[in-house]
Amino acid sequence: MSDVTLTLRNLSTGFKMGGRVMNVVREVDLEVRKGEMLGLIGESGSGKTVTGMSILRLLPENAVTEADTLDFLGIDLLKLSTEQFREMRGTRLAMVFQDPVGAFNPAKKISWHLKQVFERAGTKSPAHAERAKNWRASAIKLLADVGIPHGANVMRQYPHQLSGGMLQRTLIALVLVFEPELIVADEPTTNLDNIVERQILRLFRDLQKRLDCAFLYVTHDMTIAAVLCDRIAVMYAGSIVEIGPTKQIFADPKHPYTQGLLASALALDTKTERLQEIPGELPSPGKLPPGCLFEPRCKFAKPECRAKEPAMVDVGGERHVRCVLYGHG
Amino acid sequence: MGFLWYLTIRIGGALATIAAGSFLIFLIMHLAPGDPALAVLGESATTETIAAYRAEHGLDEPVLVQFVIWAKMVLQGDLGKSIALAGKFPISDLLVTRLPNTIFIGLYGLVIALVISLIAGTAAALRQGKLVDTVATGVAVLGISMPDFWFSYVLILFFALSLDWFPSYGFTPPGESLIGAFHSGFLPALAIAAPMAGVFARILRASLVETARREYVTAARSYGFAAPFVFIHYVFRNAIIPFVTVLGLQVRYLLGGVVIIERVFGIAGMGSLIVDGAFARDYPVVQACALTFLAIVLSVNLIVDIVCALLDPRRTR
Amino acid sequence: MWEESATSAAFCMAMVEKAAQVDKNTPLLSVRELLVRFKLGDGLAAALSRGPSYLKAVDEVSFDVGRGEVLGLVGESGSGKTTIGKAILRLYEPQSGSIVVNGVDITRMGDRALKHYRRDLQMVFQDPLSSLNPRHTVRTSLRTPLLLHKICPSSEVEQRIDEALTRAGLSPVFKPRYPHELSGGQLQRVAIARALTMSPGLVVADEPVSKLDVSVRAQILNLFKDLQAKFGISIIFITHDLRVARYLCHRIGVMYFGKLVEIASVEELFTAPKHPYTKALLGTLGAEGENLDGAQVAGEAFNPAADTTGCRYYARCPMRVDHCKTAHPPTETIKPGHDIACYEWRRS
Amino acid sequence: MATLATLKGLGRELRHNRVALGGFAITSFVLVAIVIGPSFSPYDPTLMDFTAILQPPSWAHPFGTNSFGIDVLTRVLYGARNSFMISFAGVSLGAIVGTLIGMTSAYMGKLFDAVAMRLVDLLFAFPIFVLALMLMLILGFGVQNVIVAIALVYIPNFARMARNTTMVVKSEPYVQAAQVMGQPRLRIMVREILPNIAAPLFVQFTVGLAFAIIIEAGLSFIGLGVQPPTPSLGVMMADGKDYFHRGPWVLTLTGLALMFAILGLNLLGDGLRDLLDPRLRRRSAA
Repeated sequence: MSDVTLTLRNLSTGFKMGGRVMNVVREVDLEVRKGEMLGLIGESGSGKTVTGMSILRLLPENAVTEADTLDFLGIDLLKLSTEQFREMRGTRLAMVFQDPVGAFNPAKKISWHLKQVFERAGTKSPAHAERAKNWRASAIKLLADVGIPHGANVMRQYPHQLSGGMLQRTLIALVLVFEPELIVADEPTTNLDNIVERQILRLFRDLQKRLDCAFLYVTHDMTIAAVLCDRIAVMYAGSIVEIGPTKQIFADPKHPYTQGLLASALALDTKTERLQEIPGELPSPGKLPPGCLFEPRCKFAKPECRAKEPAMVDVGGERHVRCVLYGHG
Repeated sequence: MGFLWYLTIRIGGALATIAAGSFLIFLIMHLAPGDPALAVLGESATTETIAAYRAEHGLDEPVLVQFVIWAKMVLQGDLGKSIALAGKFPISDLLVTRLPNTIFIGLYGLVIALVISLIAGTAAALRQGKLVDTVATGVAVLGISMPDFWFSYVLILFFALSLDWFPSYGFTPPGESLIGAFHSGFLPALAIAAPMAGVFARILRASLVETARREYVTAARSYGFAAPFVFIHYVFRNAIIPFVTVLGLQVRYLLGGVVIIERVFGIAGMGSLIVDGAFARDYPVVQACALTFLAIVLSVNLIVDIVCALLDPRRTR
Repeated sequence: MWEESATSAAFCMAMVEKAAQVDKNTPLLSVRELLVRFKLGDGLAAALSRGPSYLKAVDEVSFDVGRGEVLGLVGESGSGKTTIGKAILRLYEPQSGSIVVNGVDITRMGDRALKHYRRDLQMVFQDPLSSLNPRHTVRTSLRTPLLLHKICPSSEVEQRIDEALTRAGLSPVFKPRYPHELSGGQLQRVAIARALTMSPGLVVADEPVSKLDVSVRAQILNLFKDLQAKFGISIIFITHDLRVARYLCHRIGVMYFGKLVEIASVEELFTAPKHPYTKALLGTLGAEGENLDGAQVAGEAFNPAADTTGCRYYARCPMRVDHCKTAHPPTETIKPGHDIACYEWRRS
Repeated sequence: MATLATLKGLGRELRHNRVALGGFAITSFVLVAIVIGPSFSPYDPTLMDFTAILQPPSWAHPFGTNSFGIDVLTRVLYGARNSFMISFAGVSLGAIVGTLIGMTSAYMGKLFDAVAMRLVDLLFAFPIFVLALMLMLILGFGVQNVIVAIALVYIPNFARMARNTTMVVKSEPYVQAAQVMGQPRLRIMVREILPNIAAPLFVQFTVGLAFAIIIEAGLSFIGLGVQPPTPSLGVMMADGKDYFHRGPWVLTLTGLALMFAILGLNLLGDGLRDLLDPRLRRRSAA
């Protein structure tokens, strides 16, 4: 498995609230491989964003992240000092944010943002230094690469003068200055309109192919995962409940939650008479049910589901499910 | 282009406000009890002389006409003559000697408050929840809880009466000796600065903490920029915009403090002039001083607006 | 005596018949050339700046909603779909045009007269948490309309509240709760229950599921479908998601920057769309990979603050010709029930 | 009922917020002291005792005596009561008038809004003591006029805050829902909007009260406010400054007591601001 870029084992993240830690991500195991797009699917509050931010150590100070393994291309990320980790950020690990408008310094022009990143790059290698010297030309070329033909004009603008789609392209350009080996994208198209969303999705796919990097794509939208991702991991209330290749999961979802999500998402793609519902509501992180977290909403629930949270079961074909219907691991 | 528009509009707005404000001042003074003619001519005036004076100064005209007459005079630099306080001395001459002292003390206090608040506010925000934060915010609350005139006496008690480092009374105008002005003005400036520094530091801290939570700060960290770079160019750069805005709103409190402090330390400034004028019922003096104070507040607000516009491209572009 | 009452009875009969006639022939809601505009910026700055000082959020839009019909309004954010919905409920004052409900023009009606028609027009909002007063319990929120419109004697109020909640799929145990104690799905059910207590003829639903968790959306969509079938209410369903519109609606209107560019029955719109924008939107549907490579819509969107003439879709349109730059195309009926605003639709 | 539940919730959260708790404790202590304190004092606040002139603080006279031999602490308690009542009346008047103007302005919009807000801007452009001073010239010096002056200082504050919050709340869906329901305007203002803008106004009231006490003291200190022999903290400090060199405790200790009361109100205001801030609330609830 030498092509694995990032390995997470038993990652838990919580927030300190008045003396105690409230976990929002629990026992997450993940691998993101070189050249693949892994979709991390979940609803709001499922812990998908926190998982992504934990990997890059971008959470606020009251966050507590613990893991058995956090390995990035043989580097133990847990052992790195704050300063060593900062050196990795941007250069080898990068992030694309949900709200492109909010991700830019509102007081500075686009050119300033690009210049800063190029200047930081300039200190890394002679090739980068060369680019940093001609940063303006390099920036225009980079902007053209992400689908902004008139880069020189865009660079003269302030962030609030550009559209969301344009800003998201620019944000991607900033990430590309270093050609990172792992990119985490957190719902990067949620704030965009349908048509622009498609353009940006296509841009992501083309980029990922060109860079041949590992890509973790966080989203709540099953249909986006379907068009974009090679594999998907489904999160529910802080845990991963199912993981496997996209095509197989869409053809044959195993976990009752995945089944429900897919049923309502895919049913809308054709004219249907009635949508299949998942009854009930998401549990709040303060009051998690005992045993399997999905049990209160599950139509296959059995008494044993309440006893303890089921372990991940290997069901073959690179697929894993956290459900007693498929054995006990 | 956008910026010039912004500037034109703001200056126009300030001029409109000062016009409306001067009318308000004029109206208030008009409503005040007592006959200005009687006040000028004294108790011995005859009915004829009073009538002649009223006719000459248009006092029998409607308020609006009187206001226009006064406004025309003010625009020509003639603020009228003092009636009780300084004989029939022109008020504009009084202002020329008084205004620099007030501006000096006000700016002196402002600079002290800014220095203290920038250091304390930044330190508190950077060490949020730590000891530095607790101490800084605690002292800041104490600062805003004390009357500045009382604090002046505490300062006098320690630094003038006990230690004898600074004079307890009197002020050397900056025109006479700049060093003397800085020395004799230190205690009054510090007294004005203390509550202001408290207010400023709290605002700066809140603004920094709020800005640090923004997504662009997280984004900046994700590019791997060093922490000091992120703090200066992302957090501080954006946090000072609301800070400066609120700073502008504080001028009216700051000048209120100056009025009393000037009396405590016996500084011949605008504050003591307006208070003395009020006691002497010297309406033209009070009127002129109020107008000057209004002009000062509006100019400061204008400067603050311009600074904000320069700091925040979203306002003008 | 009995003669008199007989005549009045006959009169009443006539009135009822007449009313019934009105019912059959006129649509429940008829919107004509509705124009809603907002000031850009405020005060002096806006007055002095160049460019238009108003934003036409809804620009001369006309459509009807029949009895028991569900009309979907689909468009991107900023297309004016929510503004239309709120203007129909008189939450925004229209600049011109008319809104006719049951044959009565309510466009300029005063508050007092309007109160009678309010019952008939209700709304379900996008954000369920802020659509309920945070200081009121569920009971208070539901009791207010019952008492305000004297819908039932005060002795029956509690029973009516229970019924309303049950109808919306919620247990009456929620009555003493405050909004922040409920989940998004539960809150949206309370909001629906509140709208239904007034037995409205028309409900405007403004993106009622977009703020809900994905796994809860299906519940609320089904609730709308069931209630509509049961009570025969007309609904204007505002959404950015064409698939959701297809699930619930009979007809769909597509909006682009304040203009209604195409309106047709669901089947017609999905099988034979004519407007290039509708086609582009439909092109974004589907879960299969190939459509990412499909037709890409080039160009930046219409800029309402700068562009004032020409077709709103000009900048992005693959079929544009010079003629399109002159003025936004007028609406023409290309088939009964299928209207479109495009000069070049025949080419598609 | 709603308010009762809110108050209960507030009481619960008060216990977790040390700042608010401290402010609450100090303010309660001050209130109790000025209400029942004077009746426990063995001294008379006006009776002069020329055998005990300008005595420094001692067990018999914790704050010393003034130039007439009157116990300073007793006078502080009486004076603080006056100062507090004057400030309370002034801020209340300012809050009521300001809130009315602000809410009406936000709800009516158009011309009323434009005119009212320009007037508010104008009032905002005057340094507060200049405003108060000009007012004193028309109305004359005295207690009522200090109240009016304080109210005039606070009307623009409350008007602006009430207008801004009403503007925000007015476009909230729940207010639109009330409109769609057909609730009359006045009822919407009172039932739907007012309860939701009350919290920030209340915080402003608490902090405003603190600063109003300073305004009262300042005006009385320079002789424009409460006139002696009526005791008020400002009057006492003005008195104390005349023989500051001989008996500095009169002015300093009176001011210290004043500062203590203001500190309590400021802390209470800060704490309440945190408690009532919906953003902070939600975070602590999640």
